[in-house]
Amino acid sequence: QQGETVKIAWIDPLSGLMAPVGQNQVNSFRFFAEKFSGAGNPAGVKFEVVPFDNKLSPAESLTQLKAAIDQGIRYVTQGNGSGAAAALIDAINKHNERNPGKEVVYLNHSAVDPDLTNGKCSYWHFRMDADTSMKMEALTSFMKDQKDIQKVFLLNQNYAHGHQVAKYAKEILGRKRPDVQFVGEDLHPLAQVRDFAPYVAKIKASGADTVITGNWGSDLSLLLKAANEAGLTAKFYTYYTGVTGTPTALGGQGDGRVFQVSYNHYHLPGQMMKWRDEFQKKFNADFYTGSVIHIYTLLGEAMAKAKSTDPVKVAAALEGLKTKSFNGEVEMRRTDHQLQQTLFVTRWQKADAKFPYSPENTGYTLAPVATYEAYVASTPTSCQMKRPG
Amino acid sequence: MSDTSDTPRHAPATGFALEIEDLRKSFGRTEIIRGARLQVRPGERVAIIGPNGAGKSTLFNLISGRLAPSAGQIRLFGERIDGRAPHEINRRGLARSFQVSNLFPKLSVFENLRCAMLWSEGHRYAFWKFLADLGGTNARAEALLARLGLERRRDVLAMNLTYAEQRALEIGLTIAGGARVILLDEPTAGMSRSETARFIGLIREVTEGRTLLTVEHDMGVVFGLADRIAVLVYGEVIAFDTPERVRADPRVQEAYLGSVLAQGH
Amino acid sequence: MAVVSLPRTRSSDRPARPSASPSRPPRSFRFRPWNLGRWLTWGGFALVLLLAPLLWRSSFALTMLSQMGIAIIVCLSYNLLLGQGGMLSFGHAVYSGLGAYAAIHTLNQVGAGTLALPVSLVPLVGGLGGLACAALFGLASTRKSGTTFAMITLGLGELVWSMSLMLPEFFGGEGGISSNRVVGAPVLGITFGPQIQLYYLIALYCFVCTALMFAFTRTPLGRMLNAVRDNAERVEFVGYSARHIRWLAFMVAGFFAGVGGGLGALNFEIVTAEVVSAHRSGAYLLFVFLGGATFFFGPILGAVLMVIALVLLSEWTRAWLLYLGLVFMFMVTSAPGGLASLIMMNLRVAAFGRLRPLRAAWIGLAGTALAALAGLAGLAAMIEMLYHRQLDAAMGSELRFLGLTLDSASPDAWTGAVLVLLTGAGLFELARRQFRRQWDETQEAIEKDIRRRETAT
Amino acid sequence: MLEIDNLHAYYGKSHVLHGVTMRIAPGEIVALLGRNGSGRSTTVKAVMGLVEGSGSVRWGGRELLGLKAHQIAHHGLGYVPESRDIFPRLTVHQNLLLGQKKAGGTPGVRWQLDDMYAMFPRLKERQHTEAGVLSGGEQQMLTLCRTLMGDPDLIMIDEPTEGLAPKIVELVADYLRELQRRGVAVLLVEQKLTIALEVSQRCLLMGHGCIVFEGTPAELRANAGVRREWLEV
Amino acid sequence: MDQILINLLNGLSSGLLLFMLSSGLTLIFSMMGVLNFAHASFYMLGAYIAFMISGAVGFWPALVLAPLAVGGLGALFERGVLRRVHHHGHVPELLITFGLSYVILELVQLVWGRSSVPFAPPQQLQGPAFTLVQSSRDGLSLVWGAAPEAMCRAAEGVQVACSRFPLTRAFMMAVALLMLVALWLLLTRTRIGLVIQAALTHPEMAEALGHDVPRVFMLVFGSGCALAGLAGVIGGITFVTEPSMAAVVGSIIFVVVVVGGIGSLAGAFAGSILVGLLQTLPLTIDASLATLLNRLLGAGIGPDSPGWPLLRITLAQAAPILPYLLLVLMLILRPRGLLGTRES
Ligand SMILES: Nc1ncnc2c1ncn2[C@@H]1O[C@H](COP(=O)(O)OP(=O)(O)OP(=O)(O)O)[C@@H](O)[C@H]1O
Ligand SMILES: Nc1ncnc2c1ncn2[C@@H]1O[C@H](COP(=O)(O)OP(=O)(O)OP(=O)(O)O)[C@@H](O)[C@H]1O
Ligand SMILES: CC(C)C[C@H](N)C(=O)O
Ligand SMILES: [Mg+2]
Ligand SMILES: [Mg+2]
Repeated sequence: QQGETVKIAWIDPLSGLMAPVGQNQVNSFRFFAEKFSGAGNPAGVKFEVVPFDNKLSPAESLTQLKAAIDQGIRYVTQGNGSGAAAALIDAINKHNERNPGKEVVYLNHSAVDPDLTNGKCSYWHFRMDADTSMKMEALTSFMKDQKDIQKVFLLNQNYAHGHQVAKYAKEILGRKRPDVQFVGEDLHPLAQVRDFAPYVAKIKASGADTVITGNWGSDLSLLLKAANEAGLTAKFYTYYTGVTGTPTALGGQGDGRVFQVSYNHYHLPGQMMKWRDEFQKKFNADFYTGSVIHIYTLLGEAMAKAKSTDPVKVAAALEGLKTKSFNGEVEMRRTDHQLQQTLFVTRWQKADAKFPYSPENTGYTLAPVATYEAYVASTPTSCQMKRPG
Repeated sequence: MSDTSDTPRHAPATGFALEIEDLRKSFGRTEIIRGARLQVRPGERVAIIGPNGAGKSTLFNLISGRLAPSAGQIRLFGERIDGRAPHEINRRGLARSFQVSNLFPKLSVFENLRCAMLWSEGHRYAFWKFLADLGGTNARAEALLARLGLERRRDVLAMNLTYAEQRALEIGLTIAGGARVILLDEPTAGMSRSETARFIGLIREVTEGRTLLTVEHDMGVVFGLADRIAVLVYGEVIAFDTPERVRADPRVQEAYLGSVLAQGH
Repeated sequence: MAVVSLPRTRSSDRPARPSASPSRPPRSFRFRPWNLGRWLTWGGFALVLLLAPLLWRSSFALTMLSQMGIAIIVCLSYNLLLGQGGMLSFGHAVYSGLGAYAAIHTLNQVGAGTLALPVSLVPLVGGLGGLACAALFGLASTRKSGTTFAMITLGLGELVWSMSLMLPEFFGGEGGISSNRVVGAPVLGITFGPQIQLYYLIALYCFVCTALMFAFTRTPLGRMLNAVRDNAERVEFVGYSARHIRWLAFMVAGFFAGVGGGLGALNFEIVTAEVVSAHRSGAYLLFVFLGGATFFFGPILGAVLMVIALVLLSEWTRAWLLYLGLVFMFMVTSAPGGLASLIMMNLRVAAFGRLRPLRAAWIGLAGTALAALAGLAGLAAMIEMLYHRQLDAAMGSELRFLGLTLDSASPDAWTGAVLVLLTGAGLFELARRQFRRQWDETQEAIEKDIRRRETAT
Repeated sequence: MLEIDNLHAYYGKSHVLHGVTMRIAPGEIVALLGRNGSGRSTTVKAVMGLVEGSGSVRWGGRELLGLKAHQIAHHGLGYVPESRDIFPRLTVHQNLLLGQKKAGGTPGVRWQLDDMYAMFPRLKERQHTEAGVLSGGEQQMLTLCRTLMGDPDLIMIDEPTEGLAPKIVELVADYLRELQRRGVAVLLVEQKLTIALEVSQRCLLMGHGCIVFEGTPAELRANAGVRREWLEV
Repeated sequence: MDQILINLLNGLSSGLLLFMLSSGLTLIFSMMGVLNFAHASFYMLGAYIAFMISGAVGFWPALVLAPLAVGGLGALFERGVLRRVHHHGHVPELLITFGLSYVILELVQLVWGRSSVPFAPPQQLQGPAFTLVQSSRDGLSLVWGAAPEAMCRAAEGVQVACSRFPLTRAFMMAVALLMLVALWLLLTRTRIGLVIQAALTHPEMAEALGHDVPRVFMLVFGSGCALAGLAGVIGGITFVTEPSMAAVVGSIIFVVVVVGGIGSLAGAFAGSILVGLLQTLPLTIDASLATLLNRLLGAGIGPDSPGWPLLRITLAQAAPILPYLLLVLMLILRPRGLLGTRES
């Protein structure tokens, strides 16, 4: 398979609400396609990324999937929106079953709904991100040692991801810190709220000292903005502080009070630093979708192992694949195809000599405050994997 | 369809075609119709005259259901119709024309007339039969077209007709449904003398055997058309009698006619 | 005057004459296909539906065609309101969308075996769903007309849309409800698994629904609907209840929209809340108008365009929304009657056998139309380069456009584009002037003809 | 002094006026007669710049053709349309205010609000009702007054007596004379021969978009032939 | 107590922002009858242009210049494009503005990028306008500006809550009120309002009476856009300046205008406040039908009782739909809106 070209269909939003994020990620994929092609991977294949705009819509994703398949593309990646992800899994299952010999593999880079590797788990789907429950495990492992956490408020977007965050927060944090009380829980419409002041007032009224939120994009930045304006001094435990737009909106405010859980951060040693800066220079944007690197690493290894680029063989090879990636030892768990990996908790604070990198040139950074090995963050799965044949 | 209330085609032979009793209508504080009463026999032609703003059009609006009276009764062949919706009243056999031509501007002349017939022909809200197959209706529409002298303009859109033609079509729409009581509001307004002459003829002809109420300021038309004349002043009928007597009535002269100057052409 | 225009409140004075709008489109002409013609038209339509998938074979093309077939039904149903009834609805997606949900839930029932229904009839369930909702919401909205009606539909649309996020039980949250259309025993080998089989199901529905809706415009109710559009008040005085008519029409439209939605559910095997979104409703309105609400077949063109624009265009270019916006502004200003009206105008010229004098002009125009295309290409090239610089500059300054490689960094590319644009535009403008003159003359002559025919005999 | 020479007018493509020529001296009342569709309203509209016309229309030596209606109005021409065109959503009072060229009106104009209300008391009674609901006749009065509020030097009135009660018709006749007394020239388009002949100094007869007869009322009365051909059936 | 106050203030301020938006729309939509779907886009444009200008010459000049620029663009658009289709009726106008909204959005993204831009309020507008100090000992007190740390620190036995009200919002409210006055003067002291209404039904007659109708329309449309632009500047610094800021306010402003009453400025004001409160206050109430029923008549409604999905929804979650519910009910029960003079 040396020198073969492996096309990967990137099906994610390039227009609409999530366009900025999509744009950043498509850049990441292209950037690392160069890095990992040829000598960059053990199989020596050439990676090529073909973007398709799904406008954040599940149905549209399926149409684009068809387009991709028509172009003979056998590898699909997607990540923004667990809804679209579920739709893709469903469609790919059907496709692979109805068109033997034309199988397609789905590499999920950011869709974190645990369902995708539990109830909805599929043999053709591989998740490189850490799902909501794993991140919550890590986050709460950190929180349980924060003695100043007494009253927690859950504010989330009113859709699957938000619901999941709230659910696991109550479940896991409740388990680890029976003493904390959940003084309030709220769900707000996705990306429609312009004015978070009322919610902030509510949080204040509840007397919460901590807020856990899975919000992203303007839903997070506006929330933090409103919180600061109203003089809310609670701490924020988030999933997506680093994502395009939020650092800018956050700016100087919230220094030391905003935390993020993720499987990567800006100050990973070695190669990553160079790539980070190169990416920054090239696109004048921050690289935060680390799972891209996972994808290329694992694909390369698997193809080498399978001595082929045929999705069926590669899928088989991917199962249970162990390798080393930027955040240490990772394993594609055989039972549910959820990548097991190290997670980090970072804090929003002034960039300094130790942690110089500052996203969107805000002068602030996300500094790592805790690291959790894969086994800590790992969560059980209910997946009954149906394997072909 | 929820329209069991169809026109009772034959009415009690005796009694009046249209009865108005102590009818009142006020807009805000101003009372426009102040206890008007009127009794029209089947088949007679009545002209209603009166100063501007006396309430003639309002009276028509009340009768035809465009407005609901504040008080009083209106009976059509003995059946109370006051306060009913226009379409219900129309189904009971009363049709009106408008002082302002009120057509279906983007439909052809023929379609205008046919639309005015569909209900009375019993087709109602049917969407299971083709218009093209409604032989009888189409024939009758064509006939009316000819009667109005519009056959040449059959497929012209109503909005492209000349004023005179629009007035003619306006009357066509009014009589198409075969109503037994017909109200015409200034049918010849804005017509040149020649046109007017033609029109009086037309109206006479098409309203043959029906009950006709018409509002007019053109004395030529009034005296040419009416069996009896009702004079409406400030919302009251101050006189209701034969043309000669009405013309002679000093009150009428004082309130309305003035000298003979403006009467003829 | 566009056939559809909300009634600016009718003034009480007498409309003495057609409002003297200097450029009145030829209203006095109506397209009456003589019967052979009608056979040809419908036969042709059926043939196109039959052969399309043989011309475009890829499965992507097939999904596009399927979506077109569906869009045609929905757009036509929308035009029953807009074009036929003058009812400007901002919430048509509600009916197609809820139809889709009705269908997908039914399909799941069938899949679960709790309900025995051939898959091919599921769209009808969607239709009934749409009908039911239309009947319900119509009670509220059709009491009014004009802008009030429009605003009510807007409100109802937003209501349903926000509800969809609140009731994941029914709407399936942002993940939607997915299903599998391959259920039950295959009827004579048809499982509807392969897209092609589904396409022909859609094509069949598309043809039948189109025929039915066309028939509708020829019935008493259909005609009275036009009357209501033109003058709701007078309708009341010829025995009809305008409101009742609007309501019935609304239900009919709702039904067909629902059928479309149901087919959509079968096609995607997933229904997400977006099917009831204001975006959808907006798209229907925009493209129906673009296709031409004045004529029955206008929405068909609109529907095809819609699928191309929303699915294909975004494939071709990142600037698709910009193009879309520009096209709308251009089309509406230059051809308020939509594509259909342009076509009909030429047909009419043909009908009056006046194409010959125009032919020269046409050729001239065609010649420079190429130039114009070049001009547009120039413009597009610049837009593309702009977007490239803005989005993918980091991937190198080169981009492929119409098979040639442009360097968005080099001034030559830009100057080149500008030159092409200018020359193209210039040439086109010249030709357009020339053509316009001849065109006007012809139209005038035709008006004369018509007037002669009217006054003759 | 209004001088119309060889005026042609079109509605879109249809050619309606075929070379109309006429003169109106200051303070003169000229009646423009003819059958329906003969082109009288069009003539007036063309002068007012409301339909495209070619030829020449001079007012006080200044060419009006090609000017916008509002410019023409500011040159001192007034127009009372046959389709009354009152502003239905505004009150009677507001309608009259819009007649004024400048907000608040200018001193020294011939007409003030009170003159109007004095002229038609009926309007005063209804001054605060929406004009849209006025009776036909009331609208007719309003539209006349509204134009007078602009204090024109030449007023073109299209069928002012239509829909008016006979008594009011006489009133209007008197006021036309009053206009003349105040030095306003009048172009009167009228159906009712009687009053046209009564008040005017000169009569113009139109047919098929051309002037077919010009003369004094007396001459027209005398000339039965012309009347029969161009007015009667 | 303090929370109630804060909530009311929040409701009012967001209502007033809505008014800034809808006042422009009232001019354009309800007086000119143009369903201007690009209105929110002009709002966004205002924010971005102000962001650009303030980068060069500072915020305060931008506050004036940006609206003027937007107004100019609006007028240009009316003159160049909208006017050509006006006589074709509402729908073509609507479609054109629809197209325009796409174009504006794309252009904005071309020029300023697809993610938010850092458009911060000027020094003078940063920080709180005042602080509400709620102390269990000495009750509620109001401190201008930020309250000193000492005050907000809870002493033993007493707990203290400090809620700040940001200056930007106070400023927003002030500007909105100014706007109201200015518009009111414009419409009552001049005949413009009359001329527009007249020209809507009889443009030709209005012209024949000596009014330059096209010019008036251009002016009105322009000022409408300028108002949107001004709202944009304020909205931009109060919230975030990003491409999606138009879509968020998109249809709600139509609700405001229609609920308030077509063609009525006062109506638009009342409507804005009403909708503003309706959008914010319910958010603070977590009661659902279920809880209500259970409270009142002890109906043991739980997850498995019929209609639970509906009954479960809390008022807070239902808040987004309330304005539209209001719209529909209003149009059915009282089509001319709160203070409207006529049905549209
Ligand atoms: N909806 C309304 N609101 C207020 N006043 C009204 C309304 N409708 C009519 N009027 C008033 O009622 C009076 C009578 O109007 P109507 O049209 O009946 O008069 P008319 O007899 O027809 O006069 P004309 O002969 O001039 O047509 C007028 O003064 C008019 O202003
Ligand atoms: N808006 C229009 N579009 C096309 N043709 C028109 C229009 N208005 C009038 N016409 C035609 O122009 C000719 C002259 O019309 P005009 O109104 O000037 O006649 P008129 O003498 O005023 O008759 P009337 O007594 O009906 O007012 C008529 O044949 C009429 O059909
Ligand atoms: C678009 C709407 C404001 C139109 C309004 N209903 C009117 O009739 O003028
Ligand atoms: Mg009347
Ligand atoms: Mg005339």
